[in-house]
Amino acid sequence: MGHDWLSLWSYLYGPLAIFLVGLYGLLTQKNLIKMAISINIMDFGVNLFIISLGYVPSGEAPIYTEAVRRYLPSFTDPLPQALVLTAIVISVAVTAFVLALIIKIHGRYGTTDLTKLGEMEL
Amino acid sequence: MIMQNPVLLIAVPLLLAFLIPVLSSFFKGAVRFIPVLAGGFNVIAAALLIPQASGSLTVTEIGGWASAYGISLLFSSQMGYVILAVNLTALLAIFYYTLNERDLGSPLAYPIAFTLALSGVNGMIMTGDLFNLFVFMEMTAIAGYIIASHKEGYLGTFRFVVLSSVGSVLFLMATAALYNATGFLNMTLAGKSLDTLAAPFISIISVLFIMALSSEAELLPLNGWVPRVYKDSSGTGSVFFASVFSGAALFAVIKVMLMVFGSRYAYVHQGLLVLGLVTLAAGEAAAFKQTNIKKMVAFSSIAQSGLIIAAVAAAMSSGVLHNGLFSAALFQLINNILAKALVLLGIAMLGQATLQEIGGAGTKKKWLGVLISVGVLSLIGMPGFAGFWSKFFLIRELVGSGMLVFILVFLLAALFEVYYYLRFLQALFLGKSTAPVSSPKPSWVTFILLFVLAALIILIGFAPDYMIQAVSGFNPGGVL
Amino acid sequence: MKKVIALLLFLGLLFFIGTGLEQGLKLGEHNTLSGKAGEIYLKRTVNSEDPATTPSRVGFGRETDIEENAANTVTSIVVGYRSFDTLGEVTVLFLAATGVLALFFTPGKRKRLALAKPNFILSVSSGFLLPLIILFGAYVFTHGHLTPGGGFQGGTIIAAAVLLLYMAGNAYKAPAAGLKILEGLSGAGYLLIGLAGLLLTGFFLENFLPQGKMGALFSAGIIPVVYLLIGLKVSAELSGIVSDYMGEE
Amino acid sequence: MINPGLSSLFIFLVFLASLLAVETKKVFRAVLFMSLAGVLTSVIFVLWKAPDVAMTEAAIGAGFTTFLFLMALNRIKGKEK
Repeated sequence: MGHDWLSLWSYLYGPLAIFLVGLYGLLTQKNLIKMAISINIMDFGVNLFIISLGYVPSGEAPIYTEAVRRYLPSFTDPLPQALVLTAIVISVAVTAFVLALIIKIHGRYGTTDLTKLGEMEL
Repeated sequence: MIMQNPVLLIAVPLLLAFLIPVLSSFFKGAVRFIPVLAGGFNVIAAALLIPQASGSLTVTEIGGWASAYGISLLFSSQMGYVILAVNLTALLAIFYYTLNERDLGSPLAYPIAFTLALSGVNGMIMTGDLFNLFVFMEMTAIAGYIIASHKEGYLGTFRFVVLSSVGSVLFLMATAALYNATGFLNMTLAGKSLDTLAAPFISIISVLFIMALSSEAELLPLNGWVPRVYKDSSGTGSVFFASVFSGAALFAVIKVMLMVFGSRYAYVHQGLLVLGLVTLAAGEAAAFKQTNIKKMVAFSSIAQSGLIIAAVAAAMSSGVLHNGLFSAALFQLINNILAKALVLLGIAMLGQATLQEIGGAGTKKKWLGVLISVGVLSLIGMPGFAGFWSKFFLIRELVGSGMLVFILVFLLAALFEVYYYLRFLQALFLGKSTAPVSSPKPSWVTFILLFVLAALIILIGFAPDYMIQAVSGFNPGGVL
Repeated sequence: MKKVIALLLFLGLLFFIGTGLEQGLKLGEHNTLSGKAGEIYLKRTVNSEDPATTPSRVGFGRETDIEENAANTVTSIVVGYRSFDTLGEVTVLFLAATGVLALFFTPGKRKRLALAKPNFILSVSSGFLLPLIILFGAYVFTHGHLTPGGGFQGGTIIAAAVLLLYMAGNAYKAPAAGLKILEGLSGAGYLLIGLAGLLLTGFFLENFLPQGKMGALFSAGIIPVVYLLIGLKVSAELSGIVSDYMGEE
Repeated sequence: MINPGLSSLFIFLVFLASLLAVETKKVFRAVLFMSLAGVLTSVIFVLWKAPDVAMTEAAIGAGFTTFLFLMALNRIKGKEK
């Protein structure tokens, strides 16, 4: 399949790169809050990836209105959008929990640095 | 008629969980019994569903939408037994919590987490839709986070959250890519449309799926959270991780591999086989060195997950589903669920953490020592107990299909396992304690819980043919 | 040196996953809806004999008896075709709110975190901003089946109103116990609707109310009702999380 | 027809913002960069004709998440004083 590099970047490699930035952050960062940030960035990348997989160039948003009264083959795919909607809500749920956890860790050990937490040998 | 719908196994615990905050403002004490109610309902409902089911999968549509595009639940008699085992151990663990672990922080958190964990694991086992599996995976995971963090095991929980989040993101990626390439989220239909796709694509998708599920199934790449969380969680919590969550997640892995990849892509299953064997070897080797009992059981649990997955992968890697090997793996899964629950509940009742501290506790609490020994002997495969038969069937089928490397790793791992579990039994009965014994005296009702599990293990040990008959003849085709 | 290795690993993984996926994916101009579940949902022909070839009967403002009559197709998927996922999603949020509550749990009454100095403009303007925000949130979740938006977005907007109250003055404290009860009741309501479907038609979460005309406020059967419940639930949950984060330990 | 250059530019900006969020030393700045990445992501969702998702991402993914992070930072800073 022939693709120019610009659309390959925006539909596949760009979202993947954002996901990998998050993964890289998760592996290299020592601060717990920055690890939570990295998880969120991974989510951004994957959400972009999923929406790009449902995107049809020159497509319409999948909502019937006064202007678009009947089914057109040029709608964008609504299913990935529904999936991402669910994924975003789940990711905010996890974020709320993990940040509360970090606050508790800080309250107990007085630090959010992973190396220091490791040195304490808990 | 309505009782025959498997969706009730998910819906009733959900309803009860939502009612917990409402109830708690009227009757504070009643809240603790809601999980018992949910678990009891599930066990009865699962037991009623099994006689109706056969080896072929039946489809229950949700919302009345045709199962090709809507969400559907799958059910077969084999799944029924796994569900029964999982829900039964969950119910016994919840009973244990109700009796012995009353005052752990917020009064709402544990009941809600247990009740929703029940819906989550049943959903994970039964759902036939990939994205729905993701949702139930997350539900189980977050229930797991609450259970893991409850006794202030914050760091272990943090590790668990991070690894599970990576897993869930990978799962989403794989699901979306599979949908884009095939047009379906239904596992069977997506699997049927795979044939036209290039091999690199299929391998990447399969790697993503396996990695994604590996966090909760306690398989290798993402299982770093396991020992820490086991060590820090309460007795009930550790049973939930070892038996309930890992049992359901292992079945979910099996289901995805079977329904999506079938037995057509030998390279996918061979990869899974290697992963399973490596997990088995690494888990046993790590368990060998542990002196903390719960950590030892945690690594042993990892190793068992590896063994089960390796056996399933071996059953699928030859091009057709090897029925004997597959049912032996399911048998092993059920045995592992029951025996791990018994051992962990027993350890929780002993109340000591390390092999030194435990010394001789089995001679002081004779009944408890005997009950724990039943679980341990079943785990190491002592003849006469349930665990012996599943391992025996496994070895017989492996020899029959000539998988030498597998047999070698399996036997070596079994040797390790026998060694460290016997060391544990030795400490339990013959050792001398260095720490003063100060564990609470459990009520006789608690003994009944352990006794039920031990009786099941011994019963299965007497009638292994019944059990292997019950889980054999799985027919993944015939859906749609 | 460490950075170089990380960079190489990064590029290697990007190349590895990217080229592997590229061989199977249909991207950009090559992406079509034909044959995909998304197309069937858009055509609303899931329960037809042959979903892929049956022509669509959708007509905005006209047709009444097609299978899922929400004008916003994403909504008809989220609370119609794949409502079971959404039930799970709502449960996940409920669990997370419970988890946050459990982590910040302290026996007895909790005080709230005092802010340094409440903004004067904020505390004055919150009086008339508040009803507007709540009205807007309610609009978003009651019109979720017609326009972009729905229970999750509307619920978040209402939670933003609670946050505004917290910011506006140090006296405000959200009624945490009441929020938890509202959460439970709206969740139970969603489930009872699902169980009602099971009793009436034999399918859990079946859309058993009349569909109405596409584009009308009262259309799409149970979808607006469910989205209303989700809106209440999400607003209660997120407000609960806000009040937990604002609570003093 | 949307110019593919526009969405690829925005994706590059999200990439840049996430890289900065991961690499920057100060946690507070990292939160702001993450929030920026979230807002830009929701712009891309608008470009890709997914208004529902864009709204959710803006309200929940960028808005509410940022609030959670700032509150967490606030509480941790408050303890350290």
